[in-house]
Amino acid sequence: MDMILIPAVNMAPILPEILLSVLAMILLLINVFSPGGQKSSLAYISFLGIIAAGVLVAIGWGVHIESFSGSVVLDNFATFFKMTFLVAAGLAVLISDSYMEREGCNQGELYPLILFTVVGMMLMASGTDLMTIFLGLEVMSVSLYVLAGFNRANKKSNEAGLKYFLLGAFSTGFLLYGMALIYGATGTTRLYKIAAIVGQMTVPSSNIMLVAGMLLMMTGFAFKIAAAPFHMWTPDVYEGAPTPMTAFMSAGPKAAGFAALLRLFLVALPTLQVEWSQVLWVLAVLTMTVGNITALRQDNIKRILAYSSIAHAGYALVGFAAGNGTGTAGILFYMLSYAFMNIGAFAIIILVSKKGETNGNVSDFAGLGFKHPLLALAMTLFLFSLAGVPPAAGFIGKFYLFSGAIQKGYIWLAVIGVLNSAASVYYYLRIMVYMYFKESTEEFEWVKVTAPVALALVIAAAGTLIPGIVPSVILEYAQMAVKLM
Amino acid sequence: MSNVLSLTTFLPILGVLLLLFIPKDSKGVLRNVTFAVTIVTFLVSLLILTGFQTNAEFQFVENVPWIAAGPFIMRYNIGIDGISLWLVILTTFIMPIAVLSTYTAVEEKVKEYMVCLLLLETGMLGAFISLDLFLFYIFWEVMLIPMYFMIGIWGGKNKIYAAVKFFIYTMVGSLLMLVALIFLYFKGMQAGITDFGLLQFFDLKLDMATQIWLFLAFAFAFAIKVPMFPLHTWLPDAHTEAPTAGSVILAAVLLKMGTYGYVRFAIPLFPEAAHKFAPVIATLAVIGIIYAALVAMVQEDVKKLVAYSSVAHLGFVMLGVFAFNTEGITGGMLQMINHGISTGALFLIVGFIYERRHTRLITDFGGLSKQMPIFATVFMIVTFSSVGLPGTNGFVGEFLILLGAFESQLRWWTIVATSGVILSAVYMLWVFQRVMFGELDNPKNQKLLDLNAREITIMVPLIVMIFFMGLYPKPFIDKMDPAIKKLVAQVRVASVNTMAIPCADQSQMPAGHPGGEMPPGHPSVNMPAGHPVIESPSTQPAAPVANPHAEK
Amino acid sequence: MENLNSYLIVSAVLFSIGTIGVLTRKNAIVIFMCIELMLNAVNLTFVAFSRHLGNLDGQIFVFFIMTVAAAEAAVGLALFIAFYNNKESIDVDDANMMKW
Amino acid sequence: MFDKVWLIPLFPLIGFLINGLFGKKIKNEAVIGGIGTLMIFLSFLVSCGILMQMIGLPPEQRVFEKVLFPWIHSGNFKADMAFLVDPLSVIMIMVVTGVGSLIHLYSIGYMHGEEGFYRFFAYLNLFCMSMLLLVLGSNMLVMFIGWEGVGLCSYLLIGYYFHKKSAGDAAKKAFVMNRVGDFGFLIGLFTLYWWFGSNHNIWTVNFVEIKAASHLLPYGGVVTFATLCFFVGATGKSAQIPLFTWLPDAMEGPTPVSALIHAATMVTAGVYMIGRMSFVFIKSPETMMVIAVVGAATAIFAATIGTAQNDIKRVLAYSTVSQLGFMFLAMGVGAFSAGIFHLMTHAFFKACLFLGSGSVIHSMHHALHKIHSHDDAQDMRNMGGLRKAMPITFLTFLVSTIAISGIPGFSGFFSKDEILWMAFANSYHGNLNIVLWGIGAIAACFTAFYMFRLVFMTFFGECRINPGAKSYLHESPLVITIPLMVLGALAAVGGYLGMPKILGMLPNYFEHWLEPVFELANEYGSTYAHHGAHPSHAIEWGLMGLSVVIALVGIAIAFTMYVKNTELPGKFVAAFPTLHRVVYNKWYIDELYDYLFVNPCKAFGQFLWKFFDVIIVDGAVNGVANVVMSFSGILRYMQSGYVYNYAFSMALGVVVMLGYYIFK
Repeated sequence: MDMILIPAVNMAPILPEILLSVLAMILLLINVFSPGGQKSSLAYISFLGIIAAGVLVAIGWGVHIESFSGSVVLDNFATFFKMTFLVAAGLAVLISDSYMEREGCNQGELYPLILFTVVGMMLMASGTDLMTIFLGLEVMSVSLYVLAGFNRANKKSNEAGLKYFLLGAFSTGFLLYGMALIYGATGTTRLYKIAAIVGQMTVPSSNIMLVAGMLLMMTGFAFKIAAAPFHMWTPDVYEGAPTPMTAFMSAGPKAAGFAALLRLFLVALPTLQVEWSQVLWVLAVLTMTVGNITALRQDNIKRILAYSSIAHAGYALVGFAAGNGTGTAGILFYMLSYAFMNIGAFAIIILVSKKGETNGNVSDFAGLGFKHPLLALAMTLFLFSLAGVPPAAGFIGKFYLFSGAIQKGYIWLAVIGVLNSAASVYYYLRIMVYMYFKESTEEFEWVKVTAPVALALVIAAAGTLIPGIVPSVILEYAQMAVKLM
Repeated sequence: MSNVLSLTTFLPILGVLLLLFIPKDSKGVLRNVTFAVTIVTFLVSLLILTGFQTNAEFQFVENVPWIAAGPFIMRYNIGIDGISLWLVILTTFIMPIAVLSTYTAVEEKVKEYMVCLLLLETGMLGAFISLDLFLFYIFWEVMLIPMYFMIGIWGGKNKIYAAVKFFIYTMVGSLLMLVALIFLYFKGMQAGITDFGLLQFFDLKLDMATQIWLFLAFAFAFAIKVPMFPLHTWLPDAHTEAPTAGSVILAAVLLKMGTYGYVRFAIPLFPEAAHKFAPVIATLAVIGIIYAALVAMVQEDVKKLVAYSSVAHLGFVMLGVFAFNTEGITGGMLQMINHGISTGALFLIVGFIYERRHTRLITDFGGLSKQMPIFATVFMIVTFSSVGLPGTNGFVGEFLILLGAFESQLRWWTIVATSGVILSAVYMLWVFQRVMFGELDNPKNQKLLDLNAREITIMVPLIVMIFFMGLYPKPFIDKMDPAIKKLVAQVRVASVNTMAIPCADQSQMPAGHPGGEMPPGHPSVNMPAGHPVIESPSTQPAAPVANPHAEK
Repeated sequence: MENLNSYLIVSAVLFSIGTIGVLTRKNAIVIFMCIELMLNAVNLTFVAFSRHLGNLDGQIFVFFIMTVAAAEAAVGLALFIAFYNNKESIDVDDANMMKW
Repeated sequence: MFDKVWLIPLFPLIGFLINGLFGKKIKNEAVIGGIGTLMIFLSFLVSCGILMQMIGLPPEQRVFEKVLFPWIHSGNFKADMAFLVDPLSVIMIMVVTGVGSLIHLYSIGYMHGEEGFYRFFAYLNLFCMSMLLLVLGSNMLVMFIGWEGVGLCSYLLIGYYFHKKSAGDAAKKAFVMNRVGDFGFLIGLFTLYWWFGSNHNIWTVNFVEIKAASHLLPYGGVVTFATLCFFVGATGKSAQIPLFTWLPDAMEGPTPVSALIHAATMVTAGVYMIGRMSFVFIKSPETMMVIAVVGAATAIFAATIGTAQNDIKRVLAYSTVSQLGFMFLAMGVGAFSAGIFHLMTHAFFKACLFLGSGSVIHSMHHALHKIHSHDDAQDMRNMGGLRKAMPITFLTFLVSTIAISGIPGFSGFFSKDEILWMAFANSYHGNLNIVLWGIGAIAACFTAFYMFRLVFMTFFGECRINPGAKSYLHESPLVITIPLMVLGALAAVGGYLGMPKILGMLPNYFEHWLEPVFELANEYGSTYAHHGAHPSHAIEWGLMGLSVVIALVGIAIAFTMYVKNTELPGKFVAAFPTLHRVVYNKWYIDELYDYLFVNPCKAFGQFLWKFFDVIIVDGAVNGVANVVMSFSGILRYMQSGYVYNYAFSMALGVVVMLGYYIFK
């Protein structure tokens, strides 16, 4: 009698994912069966869950386990990114509660959705098969669509959800088509195998199906990381989505997109590096420039940060285009510090804005500097870090990204990058101009810093400043993560 | 006291921590504490001065690992030599004065102001002592932040424009420098250099094309900071809007970053390229001298006038530095210090009358000498120091610069630059006359009070330094001399390298080459054509040129 | 081999039609249907390749795609409803509050 | 004694510091004036000591260098704070401290009751110190301290009445014009330094060392360039064409200042400098000629202007310019010691003249003030017949006038005649000699004319002062008249120190004294001098007689026009209105300079600022920002808000990417 062979599956690599999924489902149940009101407890539970997952992830540092027949891997690269996602999610959870309370949309589903997103992102980071990567991507995306439109009563939120969904699904189509072509060209969906097969091709770059597949996949991920010209959704969705979710979206999924794309290109398609480097070179320039230049004329602060987030994707792409150790380590470092600084900045935006997301213009920050000096100081730190001014983490990140490009010989790319960076200073400074240099028209009496938000801010500030002064604490890990991949 | 440098640099940061515990409203305490901190910093920095050995080596070196990740190794590598020594002392010397000047000038947000001042001090000191290129860059950028806030928060009417312009302008330059810095590192890595330590890069042999690009990137960043024509327009704006202490520090120390950058980094790192571009830079410097003087002459706002005069003065510094000989660079270094003292003093003076009258328009004044004799005296001394009257500090620097530049290939530039001496007298005396002389006819000016004790206290050290450096600059020159000699030697080796090639190829220098030209009426046989007229070093035997006229 | 090519061409045409539909249609649901069309074109490609290559990976992929498409549809329709509730329209021209 | 030379500038410095720092508190005029005068007098005593010692030494030992402390040492360059004592500097310190002491003393009376009395004395002391540094400096740098220092003091003292706009303007003008000269000085210095250094590895600015190495210098060429530059410096300081216009304006300062700075000492610095570096100047025949020509031209040019001025001090100012021209003429013809000699005698009589005019003005001012008249106390048209009221002033003034006019027996005669003779007889300029002599002689005639015009208008004839004030006119106090008398006496007899050989009564002490200084220069000069027939004694006698006649003619014309036939000047003006207007307005040189330099400079400055700096340079900077910003505006509107547009952008991106790789 034939036995049905169930392959031995090592669940260890996806323990954090399992933990979070289970927790998410439990939370959903709690939410259903708990009386209305006390939603804050859900936030605390999910925060604890995230910490627990973080511990699990941390334990996995240094191990290299493949599982699910080689479609999932646990390595330092995945671990580093998973940590990044958890940081983003943790901070997002901390700043969500009071915001949702204020906006009156404190549905308990929020936290499970965040957790599912994280699960999806983690799968993207550790997936070594096109299928797992796709699944991770979709788990993340579907949850994000909901999160973007989470504030059902808010028209902007609706619109954000709608746009994100339509365009996201559209981009998925390209991604899948690309995967299909790769599959057709190589006959497999395992990244290692793809690499092996492509490596045997005499001139892989002349294989149109392969190149087209690569480009279409890149399109799909470029959408996620908001690279021009696939970035158009970003400002609208970031503006419309509930602010904590915007913060989360700008940090987590972007990192996840980079994680998947890095693994895809560096593991499966290193032989096509010349091709994808060229494309990324152009994309990087476009993305940085479009993001920064457009941001100059924005007034809505969320929109400014949305464009800024596009620009930051561009900086990361500079490192990616270089494709060397320095550049990719730079991406890892940058994504983590970006999570700290950007979510930190959004946290302050949440505090300063009023119900219904009014008060979201730059001018509404006028005089904050002397009414709430600590908040303003934190904001200043985040903004300087975003602008890439030392001694903040953002500077070190950019330093490594641009160094990668220079090491690779892309001097002009680096030059365009730094010029962009200089232009970007303008709109970051503009916010500071309002905070410090303009007289306040408001007393900011509605600004209340609850304990979770304060915690989030402290973590974010520490995460922005400390790696700026002693970058080794993170950089060393980023280096290892890239090396062992 | 091996870590006295670090102590000096980070004492102000400790001061900031101290300030955080002082309530916002006790302004007096805030001021006094800040003053005390800066004084202590100054005193500690005197330990550096006394412990400094007069030689060309870097001293008080601290070198500990800092960042090591990927291809990069950055170290906390600091130390000073005769060149940076005086700039460090200048910084610690100016700071208490700047703090003291704010006692009545700044009434709002005192705590923040003091924090900015102290942070600025750390930033500036850090930049002067860094021997690690990366560390230098960090401090270089960090300085911008407090200055930005000082202009933006406590500035005048157009403060936002000025502050943002200041920040972005400087940032553009320094970011390009960053690219060059990284590129240089990778070049160095190929040659076996292991970290960002500056000194190893001096031995790096780079090909000309690379040098040129890197030099241009560095030079651009520093030229903005200096500021050199035509990259100077941020300066008048920044100065006019900045509060007095800000202007003082900006003029006295921050601008020195640019010139210091040339001396410490751009020139010794890329000596051949520096030689190649010396005529260009000298041209810009000379244009700056004349141009800024002419523009200063017609200014209506005293502060703007002083700002433009800074451009002119720093043009002199640049000219001296690019003479590439001991006299020129010594003059340049002295002039940096002199400019710090004199122009700092000028900004203080402008601050004094601005505090009293809340205007800086020249036409609003006139005849103040009658009402404010002490002020008049002080103003006059500083004016003449700025004009470069012999006996004051300004002269020594300017003279050595011009002398050095005249000896070098920049002879014609020097002659034009020297005419700046006339123009500086024109605009400084003209403004002095319009402010201090004439009828005291504006009723608002008739009740002005003369300088009070605090203000006199502020000015006295500056005036003492004006005369001390003017009459006995020896200690200053002696301490910096070995370091400068070393620099000159570095550069000279390079110049021989660059010059050797064209000389071998073409026995004749093209006509019109500045190196080969003589003043009018001078027989051109004095020097063999093509001989680099940098100066015939004293170590060589006297130039074996027989002068046909001598025997006549 | 012609077999494969014709499948591929059909799927490419289908994909293009879907894409053009997304670009030209205004009704969100129609747009979503066009996207579904694109996904199905991909499915066709996968199956064709799978068949051609003689391994099952492609077909498994198709199952996942269909599942995900269903999930997307669920979420998408929910979002459409929320949008409709506020705007009384499902026309993407009305989703134009945020721009510039 | 020689090594105590540093005391000489130190005393005035102490006086300056005491009066400058504490003068305001001391308040007592006698104390302030006393300190000031005492300090310079102490310097005078030291100078006398040095002189005595030097007289006792053989000529070759009369050079001594005192290094006080190292000043600027950098690279090859070395300049110490060091003083040089030699016959030339001793003469200068004697003049400066001697005349200086008298003028200090005089100032106590003259400045009595002035606001800022202490300030005046402080400045005066500072001036003396600077001047002494100038003449004592053993290298060009120390000389340059003094050089600019006297410029500074001149600035301060001209601007003493700072509330008057004209005073401020004049002060600034003086300083700036001096600076133009300093520019030349510096370039000259650089050139010499560089030339010696790069060609012979001699890096020096020290006069003694340069002198020792001066044989290496070529004739002409680089030396011409350097010396012309130095000469530009001299024209600035000594108010020669073209940089002379500041000196008449400098009369805005108090009269003692005019006497000390703008007659006796500072303005002669240029002459001194040429003398000090005679061994360099002589190496350039071209420069020597330029100096001679400029000197002669200035002498005549300023003299013409002097004939038409009505302000008593302005006449004297132009006279000074003219006399300085004589000195330069002397230097230019290689008669260095004659130039220095004239410098000394001129210091005596011109100081006396200025102080005398000050005495007159003082008295006039006092008288007019009593009746609250606003008449100009310096305008000679308001004076006349003052000799009765002010006999001592008149007498000393007359003696000095005779001296300057070149009447035999008085000091000016000896020195001026020597210059004219040397202009005629020198062997450097060939046929130009006669022209130089002719111009000099005519200038001398003008000198006699306008000086006696001044005397006649002031002291003779009708008293034209406001009748009410007449009774208040009186002789000045002793403190004023004593210096007048001393200077008057010196003006009368000072010339016997340097009596021309031809007169044979006394040896030419002066020339002997300076011989070691100018020996070398004369030696260099002889290498290219034209050794033609030396003019005979008969010619010398003849020319001497001629110059006396010329002087007498000038006096006679003045007597005719201003004493005998007082309507003549009016007729003359009516006959030549244009000439008079042009001369009266100083040949419109100031206006010309305004038109050529000052206004274009200001306009250019305005242009550079308002147009070039703001619109072009800053405009470019802001333009970049604006372009980026407008680009931002365009990009912004691409974000239309429509989903299908966004999708289109994505599709387009895909198509472009695919298209590039498929069809490349």
